[in-house]
Amino acid sequence: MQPLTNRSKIVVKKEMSLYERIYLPAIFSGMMITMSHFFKKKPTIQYPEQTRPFSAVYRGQHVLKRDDNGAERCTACGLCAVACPAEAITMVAAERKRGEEKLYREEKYAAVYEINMLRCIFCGDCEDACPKEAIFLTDRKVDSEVKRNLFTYGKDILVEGVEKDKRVDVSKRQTPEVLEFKKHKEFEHNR
Amino acid sequence: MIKLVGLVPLLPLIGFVIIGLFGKTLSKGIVGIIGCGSVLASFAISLGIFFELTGKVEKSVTIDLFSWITAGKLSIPFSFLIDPLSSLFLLIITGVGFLIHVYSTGYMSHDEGFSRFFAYLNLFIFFMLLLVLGSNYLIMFVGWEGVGLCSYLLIGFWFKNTAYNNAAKKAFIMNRIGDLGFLLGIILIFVTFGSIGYHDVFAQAKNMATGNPVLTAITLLLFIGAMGKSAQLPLYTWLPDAMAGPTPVSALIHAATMVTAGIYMVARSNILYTLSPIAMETVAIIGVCTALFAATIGLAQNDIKKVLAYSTVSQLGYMFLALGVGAYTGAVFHVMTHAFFKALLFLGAGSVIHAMSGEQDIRRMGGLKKHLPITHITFLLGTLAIAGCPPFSGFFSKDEILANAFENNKLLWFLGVLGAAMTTFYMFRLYFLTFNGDFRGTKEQHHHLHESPKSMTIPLVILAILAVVGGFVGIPEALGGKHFLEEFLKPVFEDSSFRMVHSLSHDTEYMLMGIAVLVMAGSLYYAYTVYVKNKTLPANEGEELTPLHQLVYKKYWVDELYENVITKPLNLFSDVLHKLVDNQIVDGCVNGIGRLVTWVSGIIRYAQTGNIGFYVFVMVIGIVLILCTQIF
Amino acid sequence: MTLGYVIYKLILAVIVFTVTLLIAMYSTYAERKVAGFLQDRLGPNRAGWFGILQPVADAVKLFMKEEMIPSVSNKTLFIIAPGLSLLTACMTGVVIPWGTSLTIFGTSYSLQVTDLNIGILYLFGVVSIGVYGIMIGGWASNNKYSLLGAMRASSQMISYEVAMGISIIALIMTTGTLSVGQIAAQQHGWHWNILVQPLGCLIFIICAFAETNRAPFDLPECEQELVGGYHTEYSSMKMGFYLFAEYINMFVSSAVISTFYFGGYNMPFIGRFVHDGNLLAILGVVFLFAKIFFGIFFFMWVRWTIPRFRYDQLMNLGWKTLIPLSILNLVLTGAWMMRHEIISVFIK
Amino acid sequence: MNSAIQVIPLEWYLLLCTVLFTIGVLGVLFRRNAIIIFMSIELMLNAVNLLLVAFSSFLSDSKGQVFVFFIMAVAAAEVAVGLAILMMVYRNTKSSDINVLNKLKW
Amino acid sequence: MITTYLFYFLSFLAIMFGLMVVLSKNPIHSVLYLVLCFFTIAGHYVLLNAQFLAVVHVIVYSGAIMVLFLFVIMLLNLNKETEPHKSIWLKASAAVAAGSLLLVMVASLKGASTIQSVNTFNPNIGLIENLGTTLFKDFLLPFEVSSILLLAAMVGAVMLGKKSIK
Repeated sequence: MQPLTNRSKIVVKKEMSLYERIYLPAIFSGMMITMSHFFKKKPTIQYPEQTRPFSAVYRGQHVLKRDDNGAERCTACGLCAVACPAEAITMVAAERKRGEEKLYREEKYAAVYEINMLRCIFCGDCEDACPKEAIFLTDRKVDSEVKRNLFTYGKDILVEGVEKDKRVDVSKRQTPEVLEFKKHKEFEHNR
Repeated sequence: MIKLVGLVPLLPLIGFVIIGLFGKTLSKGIVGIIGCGSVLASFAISLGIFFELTGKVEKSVTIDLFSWITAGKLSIPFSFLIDPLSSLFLLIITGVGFLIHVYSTGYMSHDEGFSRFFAYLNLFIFFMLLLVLGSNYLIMFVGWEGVGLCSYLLIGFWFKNTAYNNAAKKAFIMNRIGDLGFLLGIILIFVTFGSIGYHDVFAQAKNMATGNPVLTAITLLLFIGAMGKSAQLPLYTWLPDAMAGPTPVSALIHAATMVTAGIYMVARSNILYTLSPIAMETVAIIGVCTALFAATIGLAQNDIKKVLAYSTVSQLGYMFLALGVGAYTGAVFHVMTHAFFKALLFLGAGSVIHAMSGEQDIRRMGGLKKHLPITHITFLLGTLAIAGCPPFSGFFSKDEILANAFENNKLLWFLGVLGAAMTTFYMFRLYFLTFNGDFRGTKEQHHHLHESPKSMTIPLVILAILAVVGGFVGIPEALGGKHFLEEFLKPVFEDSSFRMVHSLSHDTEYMLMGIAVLVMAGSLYYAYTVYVKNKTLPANEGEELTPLHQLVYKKYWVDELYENVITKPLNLFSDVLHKLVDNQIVDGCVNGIGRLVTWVSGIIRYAQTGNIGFYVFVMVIGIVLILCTQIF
Repeated sequence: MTLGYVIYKLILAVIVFTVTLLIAMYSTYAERKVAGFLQDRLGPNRAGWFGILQPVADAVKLFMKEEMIPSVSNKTLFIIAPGLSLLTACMTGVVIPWGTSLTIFGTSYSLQVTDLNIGILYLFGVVSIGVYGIMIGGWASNNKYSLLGAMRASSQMISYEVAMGISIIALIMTTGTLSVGQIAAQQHGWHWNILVQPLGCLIFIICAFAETNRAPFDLPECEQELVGGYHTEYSSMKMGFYLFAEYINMFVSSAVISTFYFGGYNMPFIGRFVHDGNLLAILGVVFLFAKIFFGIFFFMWVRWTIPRFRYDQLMNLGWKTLIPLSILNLVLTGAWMMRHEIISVFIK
Repeated sequence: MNSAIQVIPLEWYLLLCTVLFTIGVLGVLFRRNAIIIFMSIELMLNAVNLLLVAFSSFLSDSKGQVFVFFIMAVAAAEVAVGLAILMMVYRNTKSSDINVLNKLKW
Repeated sequence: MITTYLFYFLSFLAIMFGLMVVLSKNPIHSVLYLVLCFFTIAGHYVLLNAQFLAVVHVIVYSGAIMVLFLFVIMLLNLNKETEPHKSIWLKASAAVAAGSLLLVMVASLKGASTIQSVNTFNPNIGLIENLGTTLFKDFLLPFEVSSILLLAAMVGAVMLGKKSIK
């Protein structure tokens, strides 16, 4: 087999020389190695006080976006549920009643939209699949809970607030390039 | 420096211990350095001792190391005696020993038993130094046995070969016969003198009458030991077989040092010998016989090392001749020069064998002059030296021996000259067949021919220089020289000096030298005619030989004689003892007692139940009863 | 034996005991801190300033935990064992000289609870019976893991005691005394025993690791194979006792090593600057504790660096390496002490 | 604190050691478990040790204590070999009962 | 006074623990009682001014020998259930034999002459210097011989303890 890197060393079982059999030099060099680590700068991050900056493409808890008027973008088409490899997403669709135009952007909307956070693998396929730019993964973390059923997030948690300050910023994930790419319907991906 | 004499044998011993214990884990380089270095250090100390001794007035120093054996009347200290004789031998042993160590690093470099070889060599040096340094016969005996052991180990160094093992065993057993005589001699010395320290023994012996039968017995017994170790007739057959060992071993042990132990011993006990003329005559006769006998065998041998081996036996015979006629200095002188040129010849032979990939038969050699220039030159120098060509070292020492022999007995002198002529002949035969003419070996051998590495040639060169100039320490007065060696050794042989009267006129000496040189030259010329001009080659195996040639070639059938006269009857006798006495009578008694016990115990055993609790119970009851009897 | 003497000894003993427990307590904190630092972490830092109250929190936790005694266990022995462990661990402190002596109102008070003339043997004896706590605890739990841990502990301790003893004998040969106080006093200035006995010191330190069952010799309690070894079945404060005993052993071992080999309360050159006896004594205590703290740190440092031995490796190290080495050390020490006699045999 | 030999007569030590020794003998006779028997023998040895030390102290002669030293060495050797033998016995018979070891007859 | 009480106390404990060794059903308990018994004997040594011997006793017996016993018993997993029992008759006869032994020995003590040499009391004989001098001067040969004994025992134990002897 071809070695992947040239750092690999082939193990040879040969008779040890006297110098090697004394072991003490080897032990001493080992001790020196650990000692050098003793004085190294520790990479530990004191978590609650300090946090690590997330990468731009960090995929955390989902959000269901509203449009600029405050109407939910999701039309309950089910593409995200189909795309989900962990089968974490379920939804029940409903027809928009009259007078609810303010609430839902299209005629159809998701009456129930649930993501099981224990199943979700945060792959981001759902946001790729979404034709309505409704679901996004954000840099928020999923909080820990003590009961399993509390991990099934419903719309109450997923949908962002109507108010300006409760909106979740997804501009990092909705870059112009992505939007441009999504316009091209000839791609298999975007159909 | 004399204070450090303890280190001289200790360093090789340390070398032996280190190499022997850790030899397998050490690299060859380190083994070589330790092996050579320890001997070199000993040599340096020996040199220091030598020079300190020359500057000293008191020529005999005894160094007590520790009390060794103390039992009843017997008290033997472990002490070393430093005098001119032992210091000279120290130099020879450590000096030649060091050179041969260096040579061995090259010669044995491809052998798997490299470290073992060096361990043995160092051990040998240790024992040899013990032999010459000891201040009493027991330490000498320890060294004597030790070198015998090392000789055995080194002859059988390639122990996978049965023939070599047999050669080793032969050497060992033959030596034991001699050692028995030696041991009896020591015991007799102790019984006679009540001590075995040289100092006490010689001081007491000095006052004894010449021809004292006890002294004769002692000296003859000691000489049996010397015969075994120094390969004299009739115990010489082991030495040619000892050539089975690696060549450096042959050079060191079986030419330069160990075999001269007998000479050392006789020279050391010179007073005893001087006082027993019968023993002196025996020594002289056996010496000259050995010299002639071995020389005749040497004429017809085809193995390069065998020729040198018989030459060694022959030269040892010369030394004994010298001892026998009272020329102790001459003997020691010849020991020294012989150590140089014979070591040189052996090492040269080793170099040749090395080049010939193990071939030892001179019929397969020839024309090596071109391929091995250094070996060739040094070998030639060694040959000239042993032949007694002036002014090489052999000339002086041999001349001194012959002159002394002439003085003592004309017949001995004549036989000696005859031996010298034969020496010249067979040595040049060896030289011509090896280095002159055309190459007679196989093609692969021819292709493989090369000069040996530096580590082998440098010792050769040094030894060659010594073989050339070594004789100058003993230039006789007749040639206007001052016999340094004699001056130096005088204190040792002082008490025997009444036997060594130099009555020879200078003219006689000139005549003797002239005869020796003439004989040498004639012999050389004859060898030249036969082997260079006529290009005669020794007969191959299976070819018809003249009866005389056959006799000599087969070494007079001495080995076969020993086999038939001694070994076979002995085996028969042991067989009879085993079958009759041991099996029937001794075993019968022993087995009878056993049967009786079996029968009786068969009855008694029913008292045994096997229940440990019961035994303990009975034991406690027994204790109670015993205590009761104590109280009441 | 006056009453004042008794009170002074009592106070000293109590102080030693308290300090021992305090240090053992904070050793747990230090262990976690050191482990954290060696692994590029920070260690506990929430309870109090820099997590300084963490041991207290741990103690409270251990006390509040539910106490469990297995129904198949041997209850008496099960309860006695951890106490025995703690007891033997605490007993060693009495012979260690914590400093020279303080002179208060003209009376000299030694800072050593008792200077036995056979102090080293006392130490050794206490260490050798320390194994009972573990063995009894492991056996009484009636659990195969516990039993295995106990067996491992006992054979390990017996094995390493031999090498330890022989290395100490070499030390005794050079110092010529069995009193710990005298050994400490002999090492004034630069005469530290490690300079005389480097190999012996190394062997002693290795054996000390084995005797305290610390990594890399923590086979009796290795979590992976034996789920805690001899204290598998223990919970609550009995478990705490075992842990405490281990840390006390570590502290005492460091103290012994410092006293035997690293000069004890001595510090070179300090005599030049300070001449007041009492100040010197107090400084001595400070130095000794500095050495001890370094020792404890060293224990932790090793623990978080070197992986655990396999059991056969442990036995091989003990029997085939350390014991021959310690005998070699002994012989060399003897040869060095007799060097003049030996040399004079060969060189006159 | 006085030394014991200043206040306790030697007879008490003799008696104590006799009793301890007898307890050891009793153990050997009483039990069938080889290891317990072995331990009883150790107890007897220690009774003798104690007596030797008592004599040594009472006679002010350190030879007695040196003897105890030797007894300890012998006991250590004995335990090493003895326990090894017991292990072998157990391995072969699966029992530490001495009554199983009755092969040594006839 | 305190010494006398200590003597009585230690003697009582020694005899009690000794009896417990013999009488307790569980081998592990026997071992532990024997350890305690040895501690009381060490206490006696201290009372007799033989501190060095006391410590050595603790090291050798409690620290090494009894640990070995404990080790072996744990290794063989001996406990109350596997303990072999003797019949009541054998026990009775054993008790009688041991009792008679005690009786005879005490009787023999009665006849022995008493030693009166308290005035030569020397508190230093138990010190290590003193013992060492005696050991290495008067008993050097036995000391060396005992080292051979220990070596032989070691070799023997290793040979016996091997898994299989071929």
